[in-house]
Amino acid sequence: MNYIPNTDADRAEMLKVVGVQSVAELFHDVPAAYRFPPLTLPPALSEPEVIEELNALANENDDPHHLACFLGAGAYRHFVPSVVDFILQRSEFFTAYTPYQPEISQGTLQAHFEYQSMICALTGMEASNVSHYDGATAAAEAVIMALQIGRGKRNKVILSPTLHPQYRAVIHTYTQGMGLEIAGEDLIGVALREPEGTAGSAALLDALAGLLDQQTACLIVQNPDFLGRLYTPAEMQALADRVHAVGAQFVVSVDPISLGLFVPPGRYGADIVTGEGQPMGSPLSLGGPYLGFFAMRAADVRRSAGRIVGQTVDAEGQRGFVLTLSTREQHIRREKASSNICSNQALNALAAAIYMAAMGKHGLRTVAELSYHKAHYAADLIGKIAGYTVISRWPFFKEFIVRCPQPVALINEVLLDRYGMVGGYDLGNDYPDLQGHMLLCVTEMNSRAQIDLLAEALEEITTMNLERYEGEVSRG
Amino acid sequence: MNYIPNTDADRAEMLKVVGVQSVAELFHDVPAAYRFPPLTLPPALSEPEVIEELNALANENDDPHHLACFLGAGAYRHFVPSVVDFILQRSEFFTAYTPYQPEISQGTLQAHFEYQSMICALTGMEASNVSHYDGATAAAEAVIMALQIGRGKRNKVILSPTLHPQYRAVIHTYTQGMGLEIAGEDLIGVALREPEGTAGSAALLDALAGLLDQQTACLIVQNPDFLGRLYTPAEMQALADRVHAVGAQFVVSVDPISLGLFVPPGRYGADIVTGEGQPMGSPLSLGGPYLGFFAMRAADVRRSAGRIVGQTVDAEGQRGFVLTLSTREQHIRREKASSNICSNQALNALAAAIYMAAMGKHGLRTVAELSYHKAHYAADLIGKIAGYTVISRWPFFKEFIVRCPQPVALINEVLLDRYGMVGGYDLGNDYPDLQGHMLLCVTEMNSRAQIDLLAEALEEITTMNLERYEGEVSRG
Amino acid sequence: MGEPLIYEISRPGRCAVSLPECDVPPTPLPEGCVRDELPLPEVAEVDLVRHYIRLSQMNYGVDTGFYPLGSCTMKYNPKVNEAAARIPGFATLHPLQPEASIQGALGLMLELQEMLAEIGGFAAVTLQPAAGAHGELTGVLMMRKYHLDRGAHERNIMLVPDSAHGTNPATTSMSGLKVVEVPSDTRGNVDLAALRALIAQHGPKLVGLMLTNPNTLGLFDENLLEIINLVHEAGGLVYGDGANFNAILGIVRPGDLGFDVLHYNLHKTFSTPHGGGGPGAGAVGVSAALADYLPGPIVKQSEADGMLRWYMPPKSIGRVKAFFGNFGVLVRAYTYLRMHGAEGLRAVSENAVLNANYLQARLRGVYPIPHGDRTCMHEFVAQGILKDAPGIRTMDIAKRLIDYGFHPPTIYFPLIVPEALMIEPTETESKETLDAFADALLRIAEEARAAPDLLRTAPHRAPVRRLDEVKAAKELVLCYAPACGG
Amino acid sequence: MGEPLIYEISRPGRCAVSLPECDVPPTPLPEGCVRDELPLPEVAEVDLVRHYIRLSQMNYGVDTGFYPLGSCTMKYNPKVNEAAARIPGFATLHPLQPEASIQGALGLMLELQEMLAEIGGFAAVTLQPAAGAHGELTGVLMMRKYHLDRGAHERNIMLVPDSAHGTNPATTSMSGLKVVEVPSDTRGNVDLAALRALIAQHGPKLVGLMLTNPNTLGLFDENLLEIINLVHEAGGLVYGDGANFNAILGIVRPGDLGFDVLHYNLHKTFSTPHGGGGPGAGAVGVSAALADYLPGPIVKQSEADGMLRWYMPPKSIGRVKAFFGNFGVLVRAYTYLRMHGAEGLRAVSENAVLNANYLQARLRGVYPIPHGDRTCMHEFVAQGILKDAPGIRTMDIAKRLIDYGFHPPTIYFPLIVPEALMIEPTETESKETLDAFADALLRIAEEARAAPDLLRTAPHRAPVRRLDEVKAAKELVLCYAPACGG
Ligand SMILES: Cc1ncc(COP(=O)(O)O)c(C=O)c1O
Ligand SMILES: Cc1ncc(COP(=O)(O)O)c(C=O)c1O
Repeated sequence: MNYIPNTDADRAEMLKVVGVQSVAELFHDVPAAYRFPPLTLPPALSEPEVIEELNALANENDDPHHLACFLGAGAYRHFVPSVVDFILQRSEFFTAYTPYQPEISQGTLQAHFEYQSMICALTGMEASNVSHYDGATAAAEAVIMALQIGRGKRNKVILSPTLHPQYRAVIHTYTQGMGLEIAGEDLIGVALREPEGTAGSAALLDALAGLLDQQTACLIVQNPDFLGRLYTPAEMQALADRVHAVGAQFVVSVDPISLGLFVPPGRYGADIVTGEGQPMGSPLSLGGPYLGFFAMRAADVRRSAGRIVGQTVDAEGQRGFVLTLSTREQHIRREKASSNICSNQALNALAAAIYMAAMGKHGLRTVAELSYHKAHYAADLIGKIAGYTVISRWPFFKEFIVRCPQPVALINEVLLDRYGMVGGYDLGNDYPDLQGHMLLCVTEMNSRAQIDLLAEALEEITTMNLERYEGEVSRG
Repeated sequence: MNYIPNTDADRAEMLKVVGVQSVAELFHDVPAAYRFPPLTLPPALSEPEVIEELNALANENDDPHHLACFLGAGAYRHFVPSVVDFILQRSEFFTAYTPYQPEISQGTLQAHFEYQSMICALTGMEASNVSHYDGATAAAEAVIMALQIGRGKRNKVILSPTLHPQYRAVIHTYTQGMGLEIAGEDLIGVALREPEGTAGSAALLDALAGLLDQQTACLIVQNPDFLGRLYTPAEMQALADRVHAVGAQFVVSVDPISLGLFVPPGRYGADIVTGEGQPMGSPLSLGGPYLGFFAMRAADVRRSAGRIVGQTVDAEGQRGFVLTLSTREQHIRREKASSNICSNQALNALAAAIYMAAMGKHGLRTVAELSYHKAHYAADLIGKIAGYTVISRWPFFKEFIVRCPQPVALINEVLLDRYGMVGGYDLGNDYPDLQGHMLLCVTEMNSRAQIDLLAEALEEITTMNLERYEGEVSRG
Repeated sequence: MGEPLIYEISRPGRCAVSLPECDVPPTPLPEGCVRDELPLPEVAEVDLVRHYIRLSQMNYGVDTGFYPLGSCTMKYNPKVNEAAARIPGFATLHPLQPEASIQGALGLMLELQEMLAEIGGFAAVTLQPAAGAHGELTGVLMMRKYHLDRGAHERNIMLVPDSAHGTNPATTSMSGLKVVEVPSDTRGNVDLAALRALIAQHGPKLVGLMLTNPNTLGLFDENLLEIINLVHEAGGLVYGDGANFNAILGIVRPGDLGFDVLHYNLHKTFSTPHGGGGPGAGAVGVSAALADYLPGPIVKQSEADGMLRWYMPPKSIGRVKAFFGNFGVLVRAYTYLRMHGAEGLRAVSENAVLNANYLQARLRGVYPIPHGDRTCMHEFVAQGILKDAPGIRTMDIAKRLIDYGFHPPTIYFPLIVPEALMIEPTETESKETLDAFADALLRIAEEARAAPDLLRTAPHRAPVRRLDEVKAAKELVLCYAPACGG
Repeated sequence: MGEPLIYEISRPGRCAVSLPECDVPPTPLPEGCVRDELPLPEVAEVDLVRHYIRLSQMNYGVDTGFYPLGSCTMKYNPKVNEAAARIPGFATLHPLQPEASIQGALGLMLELQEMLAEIGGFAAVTLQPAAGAHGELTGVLMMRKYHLDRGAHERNIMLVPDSAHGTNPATTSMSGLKVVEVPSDTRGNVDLAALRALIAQHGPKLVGLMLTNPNTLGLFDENLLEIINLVHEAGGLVYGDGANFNAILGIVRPGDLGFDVLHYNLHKTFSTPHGGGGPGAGAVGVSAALADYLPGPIVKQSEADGMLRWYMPPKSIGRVKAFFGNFGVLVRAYTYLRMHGAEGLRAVSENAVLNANYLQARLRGVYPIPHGDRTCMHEFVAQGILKDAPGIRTMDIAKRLIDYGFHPPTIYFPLIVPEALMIEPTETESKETLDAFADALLRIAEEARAAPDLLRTAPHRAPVRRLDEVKAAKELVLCYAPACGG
């Protein structure tokens, strides 16, 4: 199959107009020695065949659509109302590109203006761009913006060790040519040494603040953090004040669903708020396409990256929307641009807009509350099982840590194989001190029955003979 | 969940304007003794819960999406290009109703005009309506139209015994109040007594013609018939001539996919051509919604039932389309209408239009040829297995009959359970003489590998101990 | 501006699909059977898609805006229902698969049968009919057979009020029965005196009465119990046209009132989309006395082994359709019902009725409303007859509404109201939408006086201008000529 | 006419979704943490859907019509790709699931990596970058690290032709390197003499050259092998911007020509939809020398047990993104590639190039085409400079094209061509469409002389009139005020 309408007859007529004998002639500029290489590709399939092949591949996966899922760690299974994908499938939206021609792109533009507005509402900030590639690159772009706000004179960046490990990795990648000092990540021990987080003392935040100095461009924390801990607005405001005292930017990476319930970073001193917008209407889809959202102070907009939609009027004075402040961007400013970003995650931003509008203030609060209550119910239940300890004795939203009596990978293998469940995240992957610790995530998509079954399963596993699985896991 | 936007505050304002105190007051005309009955219904579910419940129900089914399927008998698994459902999901199409207001319904109207045109092209007829409920009711409406063409003076209807048994049943149901004589169905013996159909002699058609008389309003045959037999244009024309000789209508019910390859009824004397349009773009969906298509001579249009779209111009002389000849219909003519049909299968007609346009002349021919070759390959292969006899020694399209060494239901049970296959149709359900005969259907959706596996399975079954299954089948 | 016909963009050799190569040895094609022409269009996928996208843009649906088409219950169609019907475990089932392999689908149908029976107050339900009119045919044939089985061969008359939908008399004729029309009274009810007289005249020949309630004037008959009683006393049965069920969900159960048989329009009341004219589904509920006459198969649970099975009622009128009903539509209706529950359904009708009364109140005084003094149910019938605008007709008002971005109401029906504008807002419309619509109608009434030509030449903001329906019927063009041998 | 903002149709208490009741005992909420305001809109599902349907109707996509946006390869997006990405077995996979539970998805990624490597002539491919610019960053960081690993700490200069897309210089800066611009010659090639001089000047400090080929003028550089050779001889690496790969599928493999690293824009060449600005996918291919520097994880098959596993290359520059790439986009690209095969891909480029040359031929003589004497590749750059129409600019011509039902080309890029109109028809457009577009442009050229105001005030047939971009940038309104505390 190909999607070329023209027939041999059409091509013959066209060649005549072009004034050449054959299509091959059009490629005379291509070095002859390399022209028309044979490609070794699998033979072309027809549509029914490709669908069959794809279904066969899909069937080789165990998908959370059919399984209970307690895995989060930066990608979340929240409910996506049917309207979201229904609207995304409108050709006029998904087959358009960047709205360079605003007169025939008001659909995209207005939807994105509304997206910006709702992101502001959610984060408590004054401005938002349309998107970054994901939560990780949004965090990296926040660092770069902070460096620019610091006019290149500040070259120290403080990262909380409980910022998502992959986000930290991406920040390192992005900034490797910039000659920065990146501090803070070794403070993980402090984070883990505070068993009494409930008391409201956050030793980690204190320790991070201790790293601040006049060289510091920014400090990034995640709230709730990667370990699930929720810092109170008071704790965060205290940190913000210390960040601002040295003239640095306070960047907060946040789970947008948590903002249905909790005080947003805009209310506790954040200068930049970023995060992963996937839970708002994008499918899990093995990690992408996701949505990096990015909110900021109005004063900083001209130093930011990415597309921004602004309101204006047309020649008849009617309200309309356009891309604005393009002079920040690569196509105008080239090597002086605030970023190289061009294509972004516009359709995921549309999904998030539809999601936020569909949920509205009450729906999003309900989603957040359901997640909160169910996660706490699960933590209670699992905490009572002999052999398991819930070490999250701090306020948390929907994720908590369980110390397990067996390797996490092994438990997950059994959960999948015998109970049809996707277990939690193995924190030992990122934090050597947390070997044997599982980060469990519970959302409104987990019924009480599922949670009860998880608890039962975890209990049964302690008495099982797991030899059969051990081999597989060590090979894995 | 409900889909009511108004809030209590809205309702309060509205009640004031209406001039009543409460919504309950609006129902004072309802007899008080019966007003507001408690309904015992399952509790309301939210959207995520209902999706979970539906998935659970769907998972209790064994669907041909995941299985090889050799079942046809009036509902066919042909390929549906992705574009079909993509277009059907356009809100403007599927949330509209009958295009009573043509100025804002040109989409539906033009698409249906094109549908009519393509149905004419396919069947070789001059006119088409927009749809009937399905192939069975279209056949019944053909009988009623024939009666009307006969001005109520002809009251005999001849049905081929190899017209789909359910179509014959529906004709009986529809006409039970009309005092008709329905003849022909007992001729099944003749159909089965002709082993050498390849010679081109069709004793059944002869026998049916023998029933014709001046009382006959119409004669209906199916081609290819329910047993899969394909009658040649010459045979059919001969029959048509004899039907016309007594002034009756010749009605042909036809598989539209077969018309990608074979001479259409319009070329061999049919007066009315009907059939089941499901294979053209509608999913199997357990039997509905399907599409009764209905084509006829231009001269008979005013006696036909159902919606018809006609071309016209607007006030500026531009081409446009409207529903026309409504004076035949129930909303104008009431008890004198040609039928009571109102809502029909308009969206399925749209699906068929998209399907026909997507396939085009070459695509439809390819689908038909693939089905033909694969079915014949399968018949060859199965005919060679000891214990099985292919009794279709006549020309056939995609369905053929196999005499089996075991009860068909038993074989099907084993095919499903051990081989993950949906077997053929048990002709013993409808024709006592055909106990132990299976009608197998092969289309372009069956790969050679599937066919080979079917043949292997059938062979293995002859040597299997089937006791375990016998119990289940007899209970079934 | 106009979109060309698909044939007009056809070019030889193009095709929008790809198909597998033949992987089996070919068999010679039967001689004399193969066609040598097939005048279908030839287009590439991109042109196909653009063609239909553009056509769709020339259409107005419920998702476009307010669609107060009276009697059609154009409520919002929830999108989860669309997702539901497309679950492969439903959408790809073959109707003739063994029962054991479709227990989930049968379970859904059984529960839908039971929910509908409960909502209507009936003993049994069939899901087979494909639309309301198809349900009517089913019901009337059952009534006929019921009498025949009791030896009452003389019963061949059906009483049908003059306000009835056209399908009622048409169904009656199609069933081989005779229609006798019953007039309406000044309050929009069935004229009781006339009914008594007709029953006195036709009593022993009566099959029964076909009654729409609320009726097509949007009114709940004030003498309903008496009417039903009169028919029953004469040995007749009462058929309920349930097209207007959206007014009475959880408000009253027709079975409780004495209706013997009733069809539900699932595509109206239970919000399965109208599809540009269909498909719908016209389930039929019946009292215990008629249950054995239902067309089949319907779903029953086996008492022996708990399996769900197809079941043919013993005195069935037969099948009315191949297979079992418009299953894809049933999945949507099931989804809708499961999301509502008893309270949700009552809220639907309460709000549908409140919305209609609110609109009626807002238009009263400007547009004549023959029974505007009464509380209406889910809809009401106004008239396009305006003071000081003698040349203006309902048609003009309807077309002008298009310019304001609304779909016009049903017009010129019911036939008993001259210049009828039959307005059904449904419960899924907000007060703001109703207000905007009322404001438009009031403004149009002013325009009718001040600038009548604006109405007469409307619509001005539609993809085409007013279309010539007379020409269409006179100079029949039903097919692109080259496609039908022209 | 205009659609209100979603906030403007909000009413307190409405909601478009339903959620389950809480089925567990509640836990007290943490003190001092709960927000007391959340200014999100409140709308019902019907109003939500209508809002977005109406917004969509104000948009123009490839499915609406011809979209010759140069450099963006707006080809038709096959609908099967959309179905593919939505298969639950792909769409619902969690990225952190155990590898054993996602073997099908890993298999798809592995095969896509291999197909892309084959098409580009590279040793290895990463699928992680989310877009073309992201792929550039990936590639340039790899080039940088490659030199560093060899101890060449002084290498910090990247040569970038003046015709390059803005992302190339922007990426270079972002990577901590310095841009040195290379001019183009009169035939639209890289100016060889200038290149030689720059290399002579910066040789030891050279990281390499970023080259788009075919370049943004739509031309295949006539000295390509020599250019690559010059850079290599100076110890530099050559980066290929593969955004224009649609011209060379099966025509030539950049890896064969000596490119060391190249990004593919899957959303252009392999037809994943552009989504109103994204998501895309910017896979990167590299020669064997750079393979160990790829960002990871990428997919590898374990030699031990045949299992597919995530693999981090030993000298990796690190992750460029969380997880593994825009998987949903990769599924679409995979589907597209599997349906084409080698022959199909070559046909894509042949037709893309033929279509561009045909359009160029049709416009030649009326619109100046700076390199119109050359054979172009998949696109060409004309100028909106018309004889006898001095007041008319490219902007006016673009806006007037809207009135003819077309999406305008890319305008004012590349920067080296004044009043540029960069036209890329792609292979999925028919001759008729190209003719209609050429006819429109020719007619507009006449209008420019005869009725210039028609152009200057265009568009006339769009949902809005020409928009004031200056006002937007001056009086910044980026948010509905009440939503951001205003
Ligand atoms: C009152 C009434 N009865 C019957 C019908 C017929 O229903 P259907 O169109 O589903 O056949 C309608 C449909 O408009 C109706 O409004
Ligand atoms: C030549 C060229 N290079 C790079 C890019 C950047 O690609 P993306 O938008 O995917 O980041 C583009 C996109 O328009 C382009 O045309």
